[in-house]
Amino acid sequence: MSTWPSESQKQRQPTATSEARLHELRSQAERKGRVEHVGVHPEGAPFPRASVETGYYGIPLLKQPPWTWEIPLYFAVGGAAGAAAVIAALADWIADDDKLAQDARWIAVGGAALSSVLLISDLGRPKRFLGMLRVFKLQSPMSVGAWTLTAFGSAAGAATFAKLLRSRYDWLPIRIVGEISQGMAALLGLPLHNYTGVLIGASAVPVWNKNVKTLPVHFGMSGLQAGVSVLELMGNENAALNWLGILASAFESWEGFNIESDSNRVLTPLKRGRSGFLTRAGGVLSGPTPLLLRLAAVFSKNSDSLRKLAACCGIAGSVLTRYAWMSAGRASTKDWRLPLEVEDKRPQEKPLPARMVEAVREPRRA
Amino acid sequence: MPGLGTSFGRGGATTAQTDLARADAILIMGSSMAENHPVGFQWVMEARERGATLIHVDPRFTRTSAMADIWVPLRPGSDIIFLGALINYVLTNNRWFDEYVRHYTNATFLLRQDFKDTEDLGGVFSGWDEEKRQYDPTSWLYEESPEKETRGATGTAPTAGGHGQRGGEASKSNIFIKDESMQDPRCVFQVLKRHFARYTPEMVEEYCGVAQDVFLKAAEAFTNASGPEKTAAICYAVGWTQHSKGPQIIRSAAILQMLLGNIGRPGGGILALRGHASIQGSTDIPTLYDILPGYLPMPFFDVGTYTWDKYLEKHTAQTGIWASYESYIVSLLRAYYGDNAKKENDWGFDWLPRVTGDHSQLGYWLQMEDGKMDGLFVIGQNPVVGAPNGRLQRIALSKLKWLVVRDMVETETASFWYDSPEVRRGELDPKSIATEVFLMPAAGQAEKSGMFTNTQRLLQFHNKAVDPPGDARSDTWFIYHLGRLLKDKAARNRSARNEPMNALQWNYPTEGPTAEPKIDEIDWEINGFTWTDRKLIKSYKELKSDGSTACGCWIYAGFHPEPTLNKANQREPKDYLGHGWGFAWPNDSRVIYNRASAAPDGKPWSEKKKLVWWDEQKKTWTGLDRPDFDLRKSPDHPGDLRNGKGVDALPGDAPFILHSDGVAWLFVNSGLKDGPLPAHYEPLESIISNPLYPDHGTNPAAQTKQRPDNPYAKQPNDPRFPYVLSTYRLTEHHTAGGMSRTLPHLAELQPELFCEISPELAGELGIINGEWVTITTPRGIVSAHALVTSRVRPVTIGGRKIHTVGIPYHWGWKGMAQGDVANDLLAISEEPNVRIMETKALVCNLTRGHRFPDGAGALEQFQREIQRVA
Amino acid sequence: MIRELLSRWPVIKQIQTGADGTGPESWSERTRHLVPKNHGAEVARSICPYCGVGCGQLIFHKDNKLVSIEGDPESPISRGRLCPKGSATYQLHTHEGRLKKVKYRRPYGTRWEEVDLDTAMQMIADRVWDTRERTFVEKNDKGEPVMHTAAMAHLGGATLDNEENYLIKKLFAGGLGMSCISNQARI
Amino acid sequence: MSTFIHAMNAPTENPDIHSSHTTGFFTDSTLCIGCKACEVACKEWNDVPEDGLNLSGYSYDNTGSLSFSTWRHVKFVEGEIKPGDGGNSGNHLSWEFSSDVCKHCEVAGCLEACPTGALVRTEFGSVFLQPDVCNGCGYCTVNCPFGVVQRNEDDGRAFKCTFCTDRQKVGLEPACATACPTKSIMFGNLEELREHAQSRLSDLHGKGMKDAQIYDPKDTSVKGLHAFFLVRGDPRMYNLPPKPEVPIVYQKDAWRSAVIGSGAFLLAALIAFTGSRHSSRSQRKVSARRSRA
Repeated sequence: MSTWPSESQKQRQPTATSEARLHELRSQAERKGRVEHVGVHPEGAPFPRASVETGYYGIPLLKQPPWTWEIPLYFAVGGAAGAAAVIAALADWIADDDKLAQDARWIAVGGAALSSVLLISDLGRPKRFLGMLRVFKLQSPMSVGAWTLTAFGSAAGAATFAKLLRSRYDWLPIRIVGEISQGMAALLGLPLHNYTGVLIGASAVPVWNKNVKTLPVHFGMSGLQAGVSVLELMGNENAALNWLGILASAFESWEGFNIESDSNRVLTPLKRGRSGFLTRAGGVLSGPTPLLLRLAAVFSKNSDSLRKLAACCGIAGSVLTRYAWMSAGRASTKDWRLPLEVEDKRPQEKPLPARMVEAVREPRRA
Repeated sequence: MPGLGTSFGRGGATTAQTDLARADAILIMGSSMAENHPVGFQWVMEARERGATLIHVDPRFTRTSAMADIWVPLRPGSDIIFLGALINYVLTNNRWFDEYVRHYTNATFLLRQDFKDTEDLGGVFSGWDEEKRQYDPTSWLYEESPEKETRGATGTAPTAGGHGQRGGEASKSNIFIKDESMQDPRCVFQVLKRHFARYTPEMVEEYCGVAQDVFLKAAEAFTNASGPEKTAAICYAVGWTQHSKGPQIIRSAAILQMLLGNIGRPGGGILALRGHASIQGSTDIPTLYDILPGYLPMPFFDVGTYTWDKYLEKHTAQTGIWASYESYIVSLLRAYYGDNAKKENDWGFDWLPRVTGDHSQLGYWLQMEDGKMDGLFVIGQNPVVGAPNGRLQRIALSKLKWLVVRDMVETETASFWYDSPEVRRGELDPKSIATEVFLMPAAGQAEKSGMFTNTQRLLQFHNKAVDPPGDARSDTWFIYHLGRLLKDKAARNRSARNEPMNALQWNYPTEGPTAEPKIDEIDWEINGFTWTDRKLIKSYKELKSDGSTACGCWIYAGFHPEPTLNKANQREPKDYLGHGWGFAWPNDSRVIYNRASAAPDGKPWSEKKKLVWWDEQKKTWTGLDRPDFDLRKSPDHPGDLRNGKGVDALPGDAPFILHSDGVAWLFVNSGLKDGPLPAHYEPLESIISNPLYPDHGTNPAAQTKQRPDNPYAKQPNDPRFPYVLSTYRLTEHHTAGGMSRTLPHLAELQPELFCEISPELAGELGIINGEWVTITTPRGIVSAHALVTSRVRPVTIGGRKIHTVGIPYHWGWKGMAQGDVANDLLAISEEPNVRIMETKALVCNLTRGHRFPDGAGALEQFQREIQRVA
Repeated sequence: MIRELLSRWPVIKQIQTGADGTGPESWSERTRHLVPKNHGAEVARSICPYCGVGCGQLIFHKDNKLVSIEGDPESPISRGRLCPKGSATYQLHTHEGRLKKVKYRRPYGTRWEEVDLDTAMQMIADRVWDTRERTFVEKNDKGEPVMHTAAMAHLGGATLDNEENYLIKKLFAGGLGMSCISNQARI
Repeated sequence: MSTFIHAMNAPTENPDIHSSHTTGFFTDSTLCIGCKACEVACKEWNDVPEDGLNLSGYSYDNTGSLSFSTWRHVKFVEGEIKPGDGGNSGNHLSWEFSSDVCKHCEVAGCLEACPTGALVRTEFGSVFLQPDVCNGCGYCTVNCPFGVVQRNEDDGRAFKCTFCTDRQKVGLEPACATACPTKSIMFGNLEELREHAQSRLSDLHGKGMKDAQIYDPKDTSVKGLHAFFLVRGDPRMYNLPPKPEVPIVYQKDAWRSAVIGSGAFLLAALIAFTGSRHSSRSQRKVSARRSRA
C-alpha cells in the first residue's frame, strides 16, 4: 500500500479561490434556499458512462501485442538472414562471387542463430522454443515461421559447414550435401524473409491487418535491404547488391508514400505519436534516402562510399521500421474506437483524470 | 425486533425467502436486497420473472433498483411519511382486506377515553412526560383492560431494552371491548384513519421529494397485488432499522400489511433481512444485555422485575403462549444452574445479574470513554470501524485495563493502540496507553461445527471440515476453557458473590487433542431435556415450571428431538418451503401466523393462495406448511379470553397466538417506548424541520447521548452541514471488512473508500469524478474518492434542492482494501426501543480535496475543521 | 522409448490423421486426464458464514486441508448459488493474513509479543477474575440484589454459532454476572 | 446430492468431439444483478491471482476488462435514471450489468494461431488453453478479436477462461455458472441455450424491452460464439465489437503478398546476378591484374 496521503492527494488541497466560490454558493443556498447557477461545469463531464459514443468507458477492447524488444529485432534479423540465403545461393551459382556467397552464408547462418536467441529470450526458456515444434499448423503463421526458421537454420548451417569442409576435403558427398542444403536454405529463405509480414498482418490488430496486402512484401523488402546492406558493409561491391538495394528502397519509398496518402484513421498510429515518428524515420531511412544514394552510386565515381552510406541507412531503416510497426500495433490496440467502429470525435472530448484511466487500463500486476 | 414483535408477537421475519417467489408484488424499502443478499434475491427475481411487480424505494438507484419495475427515490429519513401515505391510500380508497382486518387485527377494539393522538397533541401521544422524556402507556390500553400491578408496570423504563418486548406487558390485554361496525370513533380503525389522514400524496411530494404520480404508481401496484387472490411482500433491512425511529418504520409496514391482509399468507409477509450469518440467532440466543435466550427479559431494576414474583407477574400473560412463561424461565435456570436451581431459591433467579442502567453497547461504550470500565471482550466484531463515532470508539478502548479480541485476522480494533488515525494524528500515544491487548486467533466456520440461524428463523448446522490452523480455536473452546479456569478460581472461595459461578453447570465433555467441547452436548442443552432421565424434549409444550425440565432456549425446543437427530443438520428438502432442510423456529413453520392464510372458517382465502387449512374430515389443520397453530383447534372454537388460560383460551380464528388477544396489532397498547402508532419525526440531524409536528422535530423518546465527544449539528438546518449523509454497504464487502478486506479476491473488487454524489452536486462544487473529496460532520472528517453518478439525485423539498452524499462504510486502515473509516462521521445515538444508532440520515458538509494530513498540527486542524462555519 | 516419445508427438499424429493441430491430437496427457481439484475429496456440508441468507456450502477437504468451497445445490434457500463473499469462503480460511498465534500487547507496549495459548488463557482468566473481584456489586443501598459487574463487557455474536452465543451468555451473565453484553444485532 | 458427489468422483473419459456434446454459456444481462460472484467463484476455483487494487471511477467496475488474471468480468453500464422507473422497465436503459467471458468462438482466432497446440478444441467444443503446453509466444493475444487472452508477464504464459474443462469432465457446471445467484449465467447444451435465448428474447420484446438483443455474431468469420450474450441497447456499450473477424481471414491476402514479394525478389536477384556476372568477372580480372602488378 502506498503511503497515506500520497503526493497526488496532497496536490488536491483546495485553493483560496475554490474556497471562496464554495462560500459564495453556500451563502446563496442559505439565503435563497437554492443554488441558482451551477458553480462550474465540472471537468471530465459528461460523467463516465458507457455509451455508443464513449464505448465502454473508453477501455480498449483488444489486448496489446505483448512482445518486447527482441521480437522486432528478430523480424529484422530473420528477414536479413532469409534474404542473405537467397543471395548466397545465387551469388554462388550464377554470379560465381565466392566472397559474396560466403559472406551471405555466414549472415544466413548467423542470422538464424541470432533469431533463435532472440526468440528464446522472448519466451524465457530454451525449452519453450521446442514447444513450437510440437505441432505443425499451416493456418498459423507463427507455426509456419517457427518450422521455417528451424529448417532454414539447419539448411544454412549445413551449407556453411559443407563449404568449410570442402575447403579441406573436396569430396563429392560433401559437395552434394553442400549444394542441396544451400538450395534448401535459399528456398526457405524466401518465406523466412517475409513471413513476419504475414505474422502480424493476419492478426486482430487493426493497423496491421489493414495493411495485410503489403506488409509481407514490405517486410520482405526491408529484410532484403538489410541483407544487402550488411553484405555491402562487409566489403562486397557486387553491383547486383546495389540493384537489389535499389529495388528494396524503391518499394519502401512507394510503401511510405502509400501510407502517407491514405487518410484512413486506422493508419493514424503510423503517422502520429511515437509510433508515427518511428514509422516516418524508418521510412525515410529505408526508402528515399538509400534509393537516392544508390542511384547516385550507379553513376558516381565515388560509388563505394555512397553505397556504404546507403547501406547504413538501410540497416537502420529496416530495424526502425520493425520497431515502428510494433509500436503502431500497440497504439492501434489502445484505440477502443476501431474494433467498435465508433467515429472519432476526439477533439471535443476531454480526457479523464489520468489516474483513473491508468487504474483500469493497466492493472497492477499481482 | 419490537416493530414486528409488538405487531405480531414474534420478533422475526414472518416469511421465508423462498416464499417471495409466490408474491404478486414485492416492496423493497430500507434495503438493497440485490446488493446485500444477492442469493436470497434470486427468489425476488423469480417472482419478477413470473410477473410480480418489484418496487424499490431508496434514495439511491442501487443494484436492486436496477432490477425493479418501479424505483422511488425519497429523501433519507422520510420513510414514515411515505409508508403513512400508503396506509392512508389504503384507508381512503377502500383497499383494505375487510374480513382479514376485522377478524385478525385489533381494528375493532375500543381504546380508552383518555387516549390522545399525536394529531391532537401536536406530536406526542398521551402519557408523555416532558421532564423524564418518556411515555406512560396507561392511556394507550384497550378500554377495560386491567393494568398490571407491578412497579413501573405502566412505564417502559428508559434503560429497559426492546428485544424482549412483545407487546402488552402493561396490561391484561385479553380483556377488551369490540365495535364490530368499526364506526366508533374510539375504535382502533377510526383512530388509525384519523392518525394517517395528513399523510397524503401531496405530503409525499412535498417532504419525501417523490412526485405524486410516482407515488401513486407504486401505491397502485402494491395495493392491487393484495387481496384474497393476491399477496404482496415487504423486504427491509437496516435501511429502516438504523434510524432514530426504526421500529416505528417497521410498524408502519406492519400496519400496511395487516390492512392488506398479507401476513401469514403465501407470497406475503414482512421479511427482515439480516446482515450476518447468525444475527437472528444472536437475538434468539442473545449476546445482549436485556434478554435471556428465547426473548425472556433480564431482571430490570426500574421496571421492578428484580424479584422473582414481580418478574413472573410482569411477564406472564393470562392467555396465549406467554401464559407458560414460568416453565420457560425455570427450564432455562435449570439449564444454567442444574441441581443448584431449586424451588426454594427461586431456581437461582437471584444469581442473574440485574440491569441497572444502559448496559447496551453504545451505553457502556460511553462508560468506557469515561474511564469507568476495566475490560472488554470483542468476539467476531470490529467496532472501531463498524460502530458510530469511530474516534470515540477508539479513544475509549485506550482507557481499558484489558481487551480481548478474537478474530481470524488482526482487525483495527486489535490494533487501535499503534496505528489508528488517533495515533497518527498524535491524539493517542502507544507509550501512554495502559490497555493490555490479547489478540486470539479464531477458527472459521469450516473449522468448527455449530449452527447459524438465518434471516428467516431457520436453524442450519454447519459441519466441521478441517482443524483450525495453529493456535486458532473455536469460540466454544475459548468460552468453555475460560469458564473452566474461572470456575476453579470461584471454587476457592465459596462466598455469596461467587455463588452463581459455583452454581453454574459447566461440565461439557470435550474431544480431540485440543479438548474441543462436544457440540452435541451443548445442542442438547439448548433443545432441552427432562431433568431426571435426560430425555430430549420434542416441543416447548413439554416444558414444565416445576424444575423437571431443562431448556437453554425454549423457542428452539424440538430442533434436536433425538440424540442422533439434529433437525438443524437435516439436508433433505421436500417442498418449496424447504421442510426437511434445517429447522425453523417455531415448530418448523416456515411462514409464521399461517393460520391467517385461511379465512376465519378455516378454508383458504383462495385456491391460488392456500397455505394451511382446516381439514373437516380429519379434524385437523393441514397444508403446505407446518401450521403455526394448535392442530386440533377447530376454526369455530369459541375460546375463553376472559377466563381461560394459555393458548387454549384463544378462539379458533386467532392466528397470532403470542398475543393474549390472539390478533395482530394495528395499535400497540404497550411495549413500545415511542408511541402506539408510527408518527413521522425528522432524523436527529436534519436539513428541514418536521412538517407534521413543528414542536417535536425529532423522535421525542430517542436519546442523543450528546456530549462534547459526541456532538451534533444544530437542529434543524445547520448551515455548516448542508447535505444529507447516508451510509450503506456493498455486495463486495462484509460489514466492517474483517472478513472481506483481507481477501485479495474481494478487496480488488472494491479496493478503496468512495462516496457517491450526484452530477448536480459535483457541478456545484466543481468536483471531477474520481477526485478526492472530504466529508465533515461534527464528529469526524473523512476523505474519499468521489464517484459522480446520476444514480444519486437531489430531491427538491420546499423548493430547495437537497443533496445526498452516500458513503459505504467497509473500509479501515488495515487489510488490502483501505480507506478512511466512514463511521467516524456518525453520532452515537439511541433509538429508544432497541438502542440502535442513526446511520441512514444525518447531515454533513462536503468539500473538494483531501484535507486531513497526518503528523504535526493534524489534531488542531482536525478540531478547527470540525468547528469551522462556512 | 523413442517410439513412445514419437507417438506422443502431436506432429506424428497429425501426419497419421491429417488433423490440423487444434483437436485431440494436441491434447496433452494432463488435459486428457484432467480432473477437478476436489476429485476424491471428502465433503462437509456447511453454511455460508457471511450474511443472513444462509446459503448452503459444500466444503471439500483432503488430508485435513481445504480443497475448495462451493454452493450446496440441495439447499432450498440458495440452490447451490453463492454471492462474491460466499464464493470467497475458501480464501477466507486460507489467505495469508490469517492469525495463527496469540498476539499480546503489554501495557504501554509498542509492539506485539507472542504468547502461547495456555499462558494467554491463564492471563485472561486472571484479568477477568481480578476485575470481577474488585467491581462486583451484590446488593444496592436498599439491600436489593444486584449481583452484577458493569466494569467489563462483551461485544460480538452475530457471526458466531448459536452454541457459542449460548455459552457466552451463560458464562458471562449467568456465571460472572456481567450485565454489559451486546452484539451487532439490535433489532 | 448423492448424484452430485458421485459426479465428483466419476472416472474421466475423453469422448471425441461431437457437436451434440457442445456446451455453452448464455449470459443474460437482464437477469444480472452485478454482484460479481462469477468473478470471485472463477478466481477461487481456478486459483487466479488478484489483479490490482485500483479504484476506477467507472461505476462499480474496478476490474476493467478480461485479462490473464480475470476470466470473468462484470461490466457496469450506466444510463439514464428516471424516478418511477426501475431497471426492469422497458422505456430506457438505467443501469445494466453484464458478465463478460471468453467467447469460445466457433472459429477461434487464438486457437488457429497457437503454434504449439497449447490451445485446443475440447470435447465440449470449447477452446482450452493447456497451461502445461503453452510456451508464452503471445501470438494468441494479437489474434483474439475480443481481447480476451493475455500473457502473464511474470509467468510468461498466456491465460484465459478454461470453461472449467476440469469440472465439465465430471459433469459439473463451470464455477461461474454454479455460483451465479440469479442464473444470469446459464450453462448447458449450446443448441438448447440458443433456442432458450430466442424465446427469452421474444419474451423481453413482449414486455416492452425492444432494445434487447442477442449478441452472437454468426454472420462474421467468427461464425458464432459458444459463450453468447443477451444485452439491452447497443452491444458496443458493453465493448462487444459489431463485426469481429477471425484473423485467418486475412491470411489469403497475406500469403499472396508474401509469394509475390518472394517472386519479385527472386526474379530481381536472378536478373541482377546474371547481369553482374560479366561485370564481376571483369572486375575480378582487374583485381587479378592489380595483384600481379
